[in-house]
Amino acid sequence: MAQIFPKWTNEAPRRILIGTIIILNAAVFGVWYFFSPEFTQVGYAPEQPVPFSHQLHAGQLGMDCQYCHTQVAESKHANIPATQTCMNCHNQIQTDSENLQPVRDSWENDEPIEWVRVHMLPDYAYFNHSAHVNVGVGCESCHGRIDRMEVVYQAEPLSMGWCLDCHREPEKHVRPVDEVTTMGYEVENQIEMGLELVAKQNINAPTYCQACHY
Amino acid sequence: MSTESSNNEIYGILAEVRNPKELIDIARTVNKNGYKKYDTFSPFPIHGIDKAMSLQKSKLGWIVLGHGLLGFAGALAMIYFMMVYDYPLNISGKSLMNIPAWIPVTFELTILLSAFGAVFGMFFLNGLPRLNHPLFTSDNFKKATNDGFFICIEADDPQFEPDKVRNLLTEAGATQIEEIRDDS
Amino acid sequence: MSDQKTNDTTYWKSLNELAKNKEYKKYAEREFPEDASELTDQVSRRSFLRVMGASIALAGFASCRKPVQKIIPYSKQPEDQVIGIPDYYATSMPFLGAVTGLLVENNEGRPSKIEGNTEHPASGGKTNIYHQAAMLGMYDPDRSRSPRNNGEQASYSDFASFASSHFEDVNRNILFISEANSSPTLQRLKESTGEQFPNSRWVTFEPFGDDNRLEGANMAFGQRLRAIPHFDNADVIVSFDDDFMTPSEHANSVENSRRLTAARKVRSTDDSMNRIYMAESGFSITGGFADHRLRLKTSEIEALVFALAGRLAEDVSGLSAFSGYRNDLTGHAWVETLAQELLDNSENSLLSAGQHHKPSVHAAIAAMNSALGNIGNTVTFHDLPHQGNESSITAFADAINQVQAGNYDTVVIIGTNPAFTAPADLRFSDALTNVETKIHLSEYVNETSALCDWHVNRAHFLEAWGDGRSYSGELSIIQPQIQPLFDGVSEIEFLHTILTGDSGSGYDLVQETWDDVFTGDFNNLWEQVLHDGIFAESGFEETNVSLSGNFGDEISPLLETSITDGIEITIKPDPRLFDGRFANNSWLQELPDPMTKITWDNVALMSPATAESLGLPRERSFSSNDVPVVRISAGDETIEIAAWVQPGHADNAITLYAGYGRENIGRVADGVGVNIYPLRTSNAPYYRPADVEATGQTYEVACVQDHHNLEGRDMVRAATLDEYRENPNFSSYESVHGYEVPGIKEAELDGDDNLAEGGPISLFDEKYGPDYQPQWGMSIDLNDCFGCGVCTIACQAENNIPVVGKREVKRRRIMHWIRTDRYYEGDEDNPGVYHQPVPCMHCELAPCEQVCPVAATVHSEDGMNQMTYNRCIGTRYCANNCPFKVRRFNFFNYTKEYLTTGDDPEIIQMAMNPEVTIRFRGVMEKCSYCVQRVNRAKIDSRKETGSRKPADGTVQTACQQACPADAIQFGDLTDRESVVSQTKMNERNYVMLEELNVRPRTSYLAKIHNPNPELT
Amino acid sequence: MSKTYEYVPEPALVKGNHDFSSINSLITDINLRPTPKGWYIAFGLSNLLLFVLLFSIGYLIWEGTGIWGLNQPVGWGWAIINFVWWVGIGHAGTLISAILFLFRQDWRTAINRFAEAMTIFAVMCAGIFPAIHVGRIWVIYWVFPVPNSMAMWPNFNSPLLWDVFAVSTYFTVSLLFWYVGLVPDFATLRDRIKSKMGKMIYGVAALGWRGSNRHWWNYEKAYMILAGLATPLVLSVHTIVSFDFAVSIIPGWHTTIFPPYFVAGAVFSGFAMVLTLMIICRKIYKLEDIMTVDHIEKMNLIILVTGSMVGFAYLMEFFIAWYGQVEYEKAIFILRATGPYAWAYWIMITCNVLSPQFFWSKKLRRNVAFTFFISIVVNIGMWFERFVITVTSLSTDYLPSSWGYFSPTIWDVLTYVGTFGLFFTFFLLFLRFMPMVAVAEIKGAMPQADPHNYDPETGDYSPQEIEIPEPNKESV
Repeated sequence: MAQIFPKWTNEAPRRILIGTIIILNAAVFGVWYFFSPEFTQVGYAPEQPVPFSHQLHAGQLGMDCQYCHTQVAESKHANIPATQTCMNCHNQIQTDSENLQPVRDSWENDEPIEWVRVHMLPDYAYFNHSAHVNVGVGCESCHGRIDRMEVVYQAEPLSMGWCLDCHREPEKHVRPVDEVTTMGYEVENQIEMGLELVAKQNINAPTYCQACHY
Repeated sequence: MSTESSNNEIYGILAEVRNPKELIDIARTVNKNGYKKYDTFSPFPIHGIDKAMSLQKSKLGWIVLGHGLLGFAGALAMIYFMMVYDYPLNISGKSLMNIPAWIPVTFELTILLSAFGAVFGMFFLNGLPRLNHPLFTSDNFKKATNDGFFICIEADDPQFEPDKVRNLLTEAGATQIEEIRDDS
Repeated sequence: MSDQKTNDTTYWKSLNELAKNKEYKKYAEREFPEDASELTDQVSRRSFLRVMGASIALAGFASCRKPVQKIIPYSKQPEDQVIGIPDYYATSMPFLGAVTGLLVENNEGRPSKIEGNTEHPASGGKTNIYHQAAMLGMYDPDRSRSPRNNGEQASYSDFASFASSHFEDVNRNILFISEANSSPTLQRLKESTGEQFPNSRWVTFEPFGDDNRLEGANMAFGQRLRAIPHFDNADVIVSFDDDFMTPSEHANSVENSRRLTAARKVRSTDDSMNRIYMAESGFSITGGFADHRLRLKTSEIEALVFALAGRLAEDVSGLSAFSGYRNDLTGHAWVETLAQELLDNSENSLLSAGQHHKPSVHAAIAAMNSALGNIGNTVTFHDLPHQGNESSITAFADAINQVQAGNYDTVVIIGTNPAFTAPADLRFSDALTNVETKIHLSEYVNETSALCDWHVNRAHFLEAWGDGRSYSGELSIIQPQIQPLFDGVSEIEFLHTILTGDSGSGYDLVQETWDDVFTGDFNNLWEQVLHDGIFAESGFEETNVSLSGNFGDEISPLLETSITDGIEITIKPDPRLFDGRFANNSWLQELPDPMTKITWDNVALMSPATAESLGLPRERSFSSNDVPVVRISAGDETIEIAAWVQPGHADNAITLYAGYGRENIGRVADGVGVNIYPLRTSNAPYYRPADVEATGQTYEVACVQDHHNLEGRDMVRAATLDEYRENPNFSSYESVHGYEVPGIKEAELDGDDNLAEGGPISLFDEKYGPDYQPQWGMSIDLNDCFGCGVCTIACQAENNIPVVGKREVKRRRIMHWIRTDRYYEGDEDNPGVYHQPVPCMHCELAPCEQVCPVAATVHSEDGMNQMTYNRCIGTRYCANNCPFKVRRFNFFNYTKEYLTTGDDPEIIQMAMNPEVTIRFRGVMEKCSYCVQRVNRAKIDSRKETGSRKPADGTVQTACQQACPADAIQFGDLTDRESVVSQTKMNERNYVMLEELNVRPRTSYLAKIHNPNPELT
Repeated sequence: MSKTYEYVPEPALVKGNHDFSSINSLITDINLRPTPKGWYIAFGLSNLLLFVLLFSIGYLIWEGTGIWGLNQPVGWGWAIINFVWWVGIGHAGTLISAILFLFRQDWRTAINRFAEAMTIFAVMCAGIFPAIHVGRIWVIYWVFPVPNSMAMWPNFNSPLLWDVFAVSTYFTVSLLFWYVGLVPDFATLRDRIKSKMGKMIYGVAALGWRGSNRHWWNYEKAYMILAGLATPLVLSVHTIVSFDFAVSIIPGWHTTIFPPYFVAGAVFSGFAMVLTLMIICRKIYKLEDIMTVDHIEKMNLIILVTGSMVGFAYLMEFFIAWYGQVEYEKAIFILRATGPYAWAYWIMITCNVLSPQFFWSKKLRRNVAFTFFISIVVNIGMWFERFVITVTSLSTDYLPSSWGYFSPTIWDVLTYVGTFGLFFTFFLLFLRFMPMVAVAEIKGAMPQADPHNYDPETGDYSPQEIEIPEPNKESV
């Protein structure tokens, strides 16, 4: 009787096994990396109707975040400023800039500017800005170095796991309340200071579902 | 049965016997003669052939035990990590270390890994899958899965000398003695 | 508005679109002209700015992939508005000639939830189902979107120009038909019409109005006066078919319920209770709430009233008209008992009769109240400045006969829908053919609109300026919460157009009226009124009354009562749809009827004995939705309707609810139920004899409760007041069962212990929340709950609960998070009834949690059983394992179906609460203790005080806030002083299914009856 | 007193005059012969039903679980009933392979392959239901402990999660067990089939098996260990399935008798299903020599025993409900027998408790046609048992206000019927392409396989006489 299978097939099972292991690992890693918000979300930088530069305003000019996002400490939303806010300055400076044409149009026609939302949470996730900025969660912690962004992009994954990183160990991230809008805030003894702040401000970041989902 | 193709290395000498009893007898003879590299083939396992061939106790039990322990410890560690360490949640007010509730999953994973150990360990010990084997060159060998009983003394055996082997097998009552060549 | 092309933008698709809509903006700017003071006036500016607001918070559906989302900020930021923080504005809802003060929650310019106005006497912070459902009524996409001329779309300016030419001739014979309305502005304009058109007549028509009450007062005292009951002052209340706690039966039901239950609050054995007697034909919620209930046919009740009057005449003066009077019911046990009870409690008793009873009955009641000295204490009489003599079915019938005779060339119908609701014998539709010009103002293109040359679309009260008077007369303001969605006009703007030919601004019209009302600085007072919603101290003056001289002569011929043996039908407005005006409101359609628990239908209610006599089964099959159909004939008219056995209904009587069987109104109302108006005549609009027979057909009814008996179980615990005084712990497990809860460890409620501690021993070391968190709990007092169902609607409005429709309700898939269980107890023919609201119990050891394979429902630190929709995979195991069956599953994509049907689903979407996730198909949901309110309060409290425990009373659940009986309490159990803690420490406190040791956080206070020992 | 004992020899396992080769042909020729026409017809019908299943599932996923008759108190309906029913049926195979193997019941060799195949396919049918009955099937992977960006894990307190592990483990282990048994038989087919393609396919499936006794040595060890593992596994699976009910607090569900009661019921229904299929196959494929009436009788005895156990469990439920004096528990049992679902309850009692009692009669239990009839009746009864447990308990639980009746829709029925399509499609493929009797095992159980049955001198086959021991006259 002739052999049904050639000799090389004896090596096949081992090769298939090794190959499968490699492919499986690659698949796991691929899903892990490419499907995670870290890959899909971070870096989202849509084009805005007005090429507003945070780098210029918040960075170079050093404007405080709350100059424009006025209601962040009161409301769940960090409001996008009204055209009015832009015009406070821009009726005097850069009045001819082409980039600012939509702003002037909006002001004159009383038509709002349609900004494109960068940081999107799903509707079932409730986030309240005021609850965070009032206990010392810096703007930077979630939005990144806004002062260095020519075009605003999403700096953090905003995934649930990422939220929990801070909710589980707030001491690694909190800062004094008057430093919330500071960009590039760094202290050497973060943990020590963090623990102090957590105790002082009675921070107990919840990790139960209904803190955010309802 | 052909003995040509001498350019190929000889694998061993295959001989057939009539029934299980003869297989045991011939195996015992071969074993007594000091051969180590030989094997018997039958369509079903034969009671008592392990003694005739002086087979060692299978190591499979240890493999299964190892897998079982891995499944048991792994399951407990996994559940502990998920339910207690990583994301402790208040579920029905029960304590986080709600061990009675962990039993079923721990049990199932222990069984599952043990079964994997048993099946894949067996294949591993048997060197299977191996689709190509010199014995498959023999037409007669097909009967090994039907009603044929065979013994093969391999050329790797230090005592292997084709003529001596042939004589031994013939004396022991085997028929259909043939030389198996590795037809690479 | 008049310069606007109608078909351009009769409505808009979304807030964004509206905000960008230039037409709209021009209009808005024009409405508030270049008057600086006007613009700084925040209230008037508000309605404009609100709709211009940011729309980022508009709740969408479950997360999709990566759609580009837009943020639309303001171009000019309104002052004092913080996006994401709702605003509350006062307004009032007009209904049946009275208004109830409300407070409306606005989120970025769209009203999203209605609450009661605590400042308003008719509300006291409480609401009824109509108030709660008004929100959906406003966002109803089926409302009329433009005026129509002979069925063709037209614009309001077309109408205005027609009106200016048509009404130029002031000598026209005009008939105005309006619904009951207490608005001083309307009254002012009504008077103007009389002056401007000398040949005009104005009648007020309500199919189920209180004209008999007024006529009764007229008969007794010679004046059409409104009797206002003060239930809190009465120790004994005797109601003859007066279902004064049901909103469809009494314009002031909220205040009535509030006052009545306030006098029944029992906190300790020293407290006393009032005692309620009810004689009625149907089984109403007031009847269910009464301590004694007698079932009699409607015509027998009349006899009972007279018999009682005859009996009382023996002992008190002032009833000479009845002295010596006897009839068939004189010997009834109730007559003597009631007489004794009333005589013992004279001055502190209160008699009343249902508004469907004849004037003579009301006159007799008034006479008895007067003779017993109750007037001035438990009941007061008031003259209504806005109520003319032309507000009755009789007046309306007379007017229609005139129309029939061709005496009018123009008929203007304001709001009301007589083509549907007018008594059948008037042949209203035929009559209208004798009129040249017919104009109709209504919210829907309805039966009457179809007969009219002009239909004008009416603005919802939440969209328009207006005013009104509460039942007791307090002047109240109606202010718009949003610009009219479909450019509708209010009745005052409409009348203004008829009077002047111009489109007027309701705002100006109202201010003009109130200018006369105010005596001080207008602007200050106006702002005060807008803020409070009410002008304080403006109630009706009490009228001193005395029996008119000829009362005896007037009433004696009416005392002849003829009680027939045959079946008598009683026609009542539907408890949910009223006369049909709320028929397109799906919240109301799907609210189970308080007694029958039927949704989406009307049925012929009859007693088991009556059903048996008709050859129908006494009980309905548990395994089928089919019920038999009967044919009811009265006069020349016949209807076929499903028969429903209502235990406790009077024998040989059938109750029918009007308001169903509408066609071409809207997607909700069409084809639901049977129209019973054909059985009404102007002589006998409320009850009459009828022939009834079974048809042999069956009809599927969607009832949400299939079993009505407690089966001896202890879900509801009750005792009489005496029993309670004897054994205050009557509701404990031990008292009910005769032994302790298996394995119980005594609760030790001393000083510092957590309330939640104690209870049965468990194998597990149960967890409680950490100290820094509040521990939420709820308590429901069954002694207060009378089953109205407002909690269900309030919850539905607050929590974005979808409507599922009749087919799904039939399959028992209703979504309500809080339901009211109704159990009958005792004699099947004359049972007692219990109502038990059941929300999620938020068990500390919740059985639902442990069975979820993906941990989608777990416990929060503040003691709530959380349902995380976005984690749920929908195994339904939790619902199975819930012993209280409070979990609701989205078997289909109910919310999506509900929010995306029709051409412009965005409109209903705007009714959604932006703080609550819209649930999608395949997930479980249930009562969350209004966690969005709780969390908001916690965040606020955290910001303001640093504590996570909001002060007691700052968090109210939607059901609690709406409940007119104050039956529901909610709060922090770690606060020993909180109302809910105090309530739970009451000895009547118990939890359902205590032996399961699930430790519900929602507990009940046992019910207490106060029966008359004579009658038990 | 004295008693005499009669020694009854075990009947021969294989009837007829068979040697290894003829047995080999008898079984494997079925696979090697050209496909009979009847097979195509049966396969076509099964495929049609399979299509019904796929369509029903497709429509279900498109529309939502609302297409079934589920409602507010009855959150689990036919899906869970079918799941439990099919899993129960899926117990026979492993039971026969593992437990009977451990008890050295050699008669199992005639039916074990067959029963194991049935187990695999029944578990496949069962496994469909928990997956499709969820509201959001697209996130069902959340029940597996996969790391994710939500940082969430499944809940190991939930019986449903235990189910996930139990059923998937059971399926995997059964599949491995079955495959291990098949390897030598694949080798047989590889060596007998003529076509090149067939050689390749069976060759790969046989993994190069060559009957080496060194291999058999490990193989037998592995088989023994697997049997040892599968025995507690098979008991655990239905135990855990019963936990779905027993761990809850619903009256009628919350009872400790469920694990043994469910396992007994599973064996009961599994054996009935094996009998149903076996009686058809032995007839069609003329395997009466291997699947003898003795086999049928033995299986009927097991059916009688397990059926009576189930009946005893029904009685105990009532007894405990009375003895425990829990009012809800009492009520649910009274309602079962007299309430709106009494019809289902009495079908269950008739089919499960009464019908097997006929097997007290030796004549009836050796009657093939009657056995066939009873085997079907038993499976109907067992379906109703799950119906009664699942639906009646939910339908009338604690709060009378929430009581509600359950009525199935056409989609409930079609999905259930469709699973037979899946089952028979696979089963027919199995019959066509795999040896339906374990060839190697049955050879090993033949007297010819015993080396003692050969003449020590000539080496010829000469079966030993059975020695009949002297009856012991003294002892009791």
